Amino acid sequence: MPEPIRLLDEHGTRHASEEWDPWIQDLDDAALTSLYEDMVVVRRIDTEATALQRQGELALWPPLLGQEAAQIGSGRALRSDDFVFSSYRENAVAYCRGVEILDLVRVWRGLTASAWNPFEVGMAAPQVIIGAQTLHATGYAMAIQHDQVRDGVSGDSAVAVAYFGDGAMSEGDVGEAFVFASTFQVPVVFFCQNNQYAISEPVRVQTHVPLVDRPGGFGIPGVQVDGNDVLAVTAVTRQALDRARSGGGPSFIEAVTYRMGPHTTADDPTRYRDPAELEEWGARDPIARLRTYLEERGAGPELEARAAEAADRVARELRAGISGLEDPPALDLFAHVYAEQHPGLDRQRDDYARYLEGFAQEGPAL
Amino acid sequence: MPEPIRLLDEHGTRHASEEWDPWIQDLDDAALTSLYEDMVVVRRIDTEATALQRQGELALWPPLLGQEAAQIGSGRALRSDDFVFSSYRENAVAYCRGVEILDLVRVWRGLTASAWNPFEVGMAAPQVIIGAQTLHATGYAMAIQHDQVRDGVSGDSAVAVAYFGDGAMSEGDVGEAFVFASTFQVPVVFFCQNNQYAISEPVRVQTHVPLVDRPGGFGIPGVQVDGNDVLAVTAVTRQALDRARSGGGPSFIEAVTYRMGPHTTADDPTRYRDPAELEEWGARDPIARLRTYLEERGAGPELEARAAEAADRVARELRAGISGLEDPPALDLFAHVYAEQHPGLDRQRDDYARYLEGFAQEGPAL
Amino acid sequence: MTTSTLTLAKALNAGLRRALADDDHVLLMGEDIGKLGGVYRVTDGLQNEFGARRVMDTPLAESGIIGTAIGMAYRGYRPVCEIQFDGFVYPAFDQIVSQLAKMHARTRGIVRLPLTIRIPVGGGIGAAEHHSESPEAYFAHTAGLRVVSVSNPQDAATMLRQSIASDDPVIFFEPKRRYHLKGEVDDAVALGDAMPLGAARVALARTGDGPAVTLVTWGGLVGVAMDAALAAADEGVAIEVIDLRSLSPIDYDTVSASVRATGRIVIAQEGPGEAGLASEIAAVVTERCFHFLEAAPVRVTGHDVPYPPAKLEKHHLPDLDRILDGVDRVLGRHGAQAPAPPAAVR
Amino acid sequence: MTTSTLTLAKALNAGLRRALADDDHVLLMGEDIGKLGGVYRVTDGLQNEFGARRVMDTPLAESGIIGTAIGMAYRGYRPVCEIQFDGFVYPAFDQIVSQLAKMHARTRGIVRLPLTIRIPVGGGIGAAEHHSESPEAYFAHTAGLRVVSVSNPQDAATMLRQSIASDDPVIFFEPKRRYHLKGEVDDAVALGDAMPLGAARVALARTGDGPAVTLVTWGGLVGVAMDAALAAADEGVAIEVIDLRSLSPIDYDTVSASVRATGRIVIAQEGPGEAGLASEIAAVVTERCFHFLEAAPVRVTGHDVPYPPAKLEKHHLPDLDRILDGVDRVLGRHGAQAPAPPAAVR
Ligand SMILES: Cc1ncc(C[n+]2csc(CCOP(=O)(O)OP(=O)(O)O)c2C)c(N)n1
Ligand SMILES: Cc1ncc(C[n+]2csc(CCOP(=O)(O)OP(=O)(O)O)c2C)c(N)n1
Ligand SMILES: [Mg+2]
Ligand SMILES: [Mg+2]
Repeated sequence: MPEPIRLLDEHGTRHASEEWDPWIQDLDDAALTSLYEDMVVVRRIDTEATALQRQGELALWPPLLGQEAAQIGSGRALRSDDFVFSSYRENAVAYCRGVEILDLVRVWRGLTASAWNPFEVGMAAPQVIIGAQTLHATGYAMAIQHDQVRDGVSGDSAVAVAYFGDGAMSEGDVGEAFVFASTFQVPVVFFCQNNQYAISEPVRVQTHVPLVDRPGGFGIPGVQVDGNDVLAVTAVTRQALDRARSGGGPSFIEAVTYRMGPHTTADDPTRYRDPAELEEWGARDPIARLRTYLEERGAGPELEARAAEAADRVARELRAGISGLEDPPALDLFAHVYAEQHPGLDRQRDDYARYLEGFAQEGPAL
Repeated sequence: MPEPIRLLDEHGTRHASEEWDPWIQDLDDAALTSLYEDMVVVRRIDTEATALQRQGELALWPPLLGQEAAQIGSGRALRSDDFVFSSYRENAVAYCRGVEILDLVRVWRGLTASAWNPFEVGMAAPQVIIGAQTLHATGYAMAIQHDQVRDGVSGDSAVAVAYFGDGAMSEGDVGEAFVFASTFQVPVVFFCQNNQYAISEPVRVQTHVPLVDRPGGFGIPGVQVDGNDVLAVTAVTRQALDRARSGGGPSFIEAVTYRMGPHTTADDPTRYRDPAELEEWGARDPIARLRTYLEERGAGPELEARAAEAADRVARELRAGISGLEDPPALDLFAHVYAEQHPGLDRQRDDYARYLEGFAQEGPAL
Repeated sequence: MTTSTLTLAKALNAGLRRALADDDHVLLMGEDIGKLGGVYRVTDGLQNEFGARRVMDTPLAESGIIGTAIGMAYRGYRPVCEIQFDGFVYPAFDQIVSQLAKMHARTRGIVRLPLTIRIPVGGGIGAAEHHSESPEAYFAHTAGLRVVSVSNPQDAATMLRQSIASDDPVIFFEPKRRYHLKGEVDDAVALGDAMPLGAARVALARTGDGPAVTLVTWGGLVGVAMDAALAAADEGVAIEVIDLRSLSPIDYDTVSASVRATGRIVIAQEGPGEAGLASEIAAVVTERCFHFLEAAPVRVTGHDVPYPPAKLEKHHLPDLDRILDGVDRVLGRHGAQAPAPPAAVR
Repeated sequence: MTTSTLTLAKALNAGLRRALADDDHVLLMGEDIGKLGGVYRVTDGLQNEFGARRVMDTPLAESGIIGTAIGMAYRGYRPVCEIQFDGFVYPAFDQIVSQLAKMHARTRGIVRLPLTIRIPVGGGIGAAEHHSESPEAYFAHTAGLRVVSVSNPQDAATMLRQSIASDDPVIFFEPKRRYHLKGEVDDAVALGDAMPLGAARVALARTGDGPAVTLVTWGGLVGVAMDAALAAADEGVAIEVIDLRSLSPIDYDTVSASVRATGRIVIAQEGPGEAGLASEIAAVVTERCFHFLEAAPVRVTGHDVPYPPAKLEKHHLPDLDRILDGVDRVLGRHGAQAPAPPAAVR
């Protein structure tokens, strides 16, 4: 089995690659520092959100701890006109898309099923049904292709990007997404974060062979990348995006990483996970290796300080904002079910409004 | 793109193969003649059933014309304790399993949704929902594996065989079947007849690359075989069965063939198919090439005569039986919905029986 | 003039052609809808006219069709998806129920998914298994969808255009047994002037002053209901036939107005009775018209069995006699099927 | 003695353990049911006890779980499948509706598919999207399935064993909000002696001779209904609470007997009202008890909206007050919510 593509190993050592280095040659110290800061910030968001869950401010939180490089490397490679369809775990990608910090937690406070305007940030509402979003991404890419044909342009197109996990690879929808993407040769990138687990199930329950083998059978090129190496992730994502933009069709990326935390704050991974495994992967931390590398490149203590400051700022924003979040009014229940008028539901809304009023005036029934 | 495995080419020329010949070395003249007769007979069943449909005796018929080698070659490779899960088109496989001729047409006369006892012939009811049966076959293979473990035996197991078409390759269920089969390494053979069409859609609508590439990505070995070559089909099927029996897990076979007739008798293929293509494939007829080969091996006119006689016998049986087929009684509607007593449905049955009685006594209502 | 005599299938074709011509965001997706023109020829000629990009043969995967159509709608398209037969919609159930129906609410109204899903529906055509299903109730029970069922060529053309124009997802049922029904069709009706998509139509007004019954049905059974009404009229029973047209929402104003006048209602549907639309209608009508009802609403439905083989379907589907039997029952007439004695519970 | 105090979740666990021990054709399949013991720990410890072959973690694919379980049943196994949450059953809808439900009829009784599909169901737990669905009606509308919903630990253990023992496929709903409810459980009840799987239970008999109401519900709302009955009793209203237990078939003998005595019925369900089970029950009860009814059956249901975010669920789910409001309405009491004036049809 070949090793995943890796440009920065777990010790922070940079390995040159004729094939991949050209894709990241613009990444100078400033750019690397910025990626570093992003990773530190999203890790802090994770820590804070986990704490807020414990304090009862959030009902649930799905940490991405350990997957920062996979998400920041790919998320930062995107263009603003690209469109992301993700699962619930891609909070770092959402951060890259410009989603407000507070909007990252609204869903998990139970305020809404989607906190941001997908069209403003180029990212759909987080998807809970495993794998379903891969079809949406493929359809969006079909639409990009249609637009280009209609407008008589070609090349440099926007790209649809689907994020999903190792577990999702087993769902029929993901197979069908590969079929449609391949048949129509549309600009979509399938970004699979293999974090080794689907809740408690190790990836071997989903497959007998590496996940990266899967897309080839559909005629979709795939690469396996060290998902904890932000440089390699950047490189392979850029290549896939470039292929898509230039009419080269779909690509698949398996980012090999590890979910260092629980599945969600409701999960207890000690029931199914060996502490030794956790330790092993802890040594491959995506942030630590980039720090080592940057320090080798001459970064001083201000690297840490600046990142910490950015993280603090975001944490403060989150904490300051959370208590101000208001519950939605009762009649919101009915507000957005249909785009057009609906007499049946209008009646239910009116009935319920009357009920609430009566209740307020007269107290409980009977 | 490599050529499909072929031992007998369209001119009836036998090509030796170190890899595949050992799998069919037992096929002597008698065995070959028997395969020939089978193909002639099932083609005749097809012709007769198509005629019966035109005469109004059948509501519909899905011809397998052109696919005789794929179905007879694989069907005859099976053991009686194997179990087949097929689509609607595998009438020749059903014939191999020992299904009565009249039972092949009952479904298409609208008498029943399944005409034979699956456990008597080792073949499930024909499946209309495209691809659904691949999961049943995989589950059946999981059960075979469970049985073996429970009974503490290994090797020489029964095998579950799924038959499906090129179109089915796009359905999510088929992808999930590959996943389960691969994860659990169970004794199942996926036999895909690529007859070039899913109703009107050429196979390029389903895939960008050869279908045989698909299973590899799931960790399932696949071969592409000339589906019009009964020798090659026999060889690859036997190999796959052998792998399954000996604990080697699932296999995939793409039998490249052609649906010479319409999708069903209700279809008009002239709307979507080039006559030149039909002609091209007509020249690759599975029966003609085996006849040429047998004649080269010294078969005389009795080959044709005996086959024709067998075909006539079957045709007579079909024609004689069809008019005797009786419509099911009205209350059959309720008879088999549940295995156990069901007061709600019993009541409906009684109500309807009373209604029919009243109707018989008093004439129509009002 | 755009009026001509068309079959229901051709009327749908005309409606699709007009929708494709009027809005280049409209596109058609489905299995065999291109060169073949669909197994019922509803899309006949459209790929030739509008090209393979706007009339797309898709891979054989229903979840894929609906899921990718959702993605296309995200980018402004208005996909019209064909599901080849009623029984093949279930592989797409998750995308319809968990995605299509919920997306507008999920995104607080930001993402609109103006898909139309065309589904040939129902039995009575002697078809094979899975080709005669009546899944209306599954979708009516799913909040966020609109569900309609057409019964005649003019409605076919107009309601299809209205469905495509609607910013909500619409499940659009086409009764197979009526595809060949002919009628006058104006395929260019101004949508604003047409009867609203959600409105029921009184297909036959009550005449005479004998005992009166409201008969509610839709789609494939409208013709049977009309025949039943004519037969009943001969016997002095005045039946008002309501063609529901919209199954979600249901136009209860029209239904209730009729029931308040007649005091009796029979509801006929092809699908199994248990938790079906007839039960929904019976429940709501009872709520809204309780004091007007002379008798309990009577439901004449398919039995609670999987759709039977063709040779048995005549015993499964409500036909003229079973509907008339229902009318007898709601009128409390002698000879009508008596309510069964309580069955023992197992 | 096999009786002990268990939560509903532990009672299910005990029922599964007993079923696994009694019949080696029983096996468990699902996502995360092995080492983790399921997200609700219903299968806790079972993999350890019976091995990974009989308690199988499956790939993450619901259609695959049901489809392969069907194949295993073909060879004599009795799979018990766990669907992790109600909202994740839809990818398996096709296998359930087109295969599982129809196979016995398709094969004229030759192929039996004794699957049990366990589904944690309903809301009231502050969960994320797709984790609070009430899909009972979809399955009740599907002929060929049995559908049950348990409300207490003893029923959980016994009905689960009965479902597994049944030769028919059973959709087995477990109300999440009651997983932690405790009760005395005998996990070795002789199944023949137990109340039949299809029977409803009068959970609270009517007492006193004030105005009387039958209150029908199941699963997660049984507790709320009992509270409502107690509150009503204080006001002199005698409520008879029926825990339906079986949703398909429904034990209408028990329901009708109660309604004939009370003359009034309120039906409470979590799921959306349109084409839901409450409508089915209202329709059948009206048919069977029309002349006993003092008022139209009242349905107290979830609204016809996608299940809302957690902070709104208290406005969506029937609670004690909404049920009492329904009781007020069926009693025609002043102050009860008046029927709305007819809304304009769009
Ligand atoms: C269709 C469906 N089935 C089951 C679930 C329950 N579930 C939520 S997350 C999850 C595991 C997903 O694993 P993976 O795809 O690897 O993503 P990860 O959580 O590791 O990011 C499961 C089974 C679901 N959300 N949707
Ligand atoms: C789920 C489902 N979708 C659509 C159909 C309608 N349909 C029947 S046969 C067929 C084409 C099948 O093609 P293929 O798998 O290649 O098998 P073939 O008919 O060529 O043997 C289609 C689309 C169906 N039966 N089931
Ligand atoms: Mg994972
Ligand atoms: Mg084919």
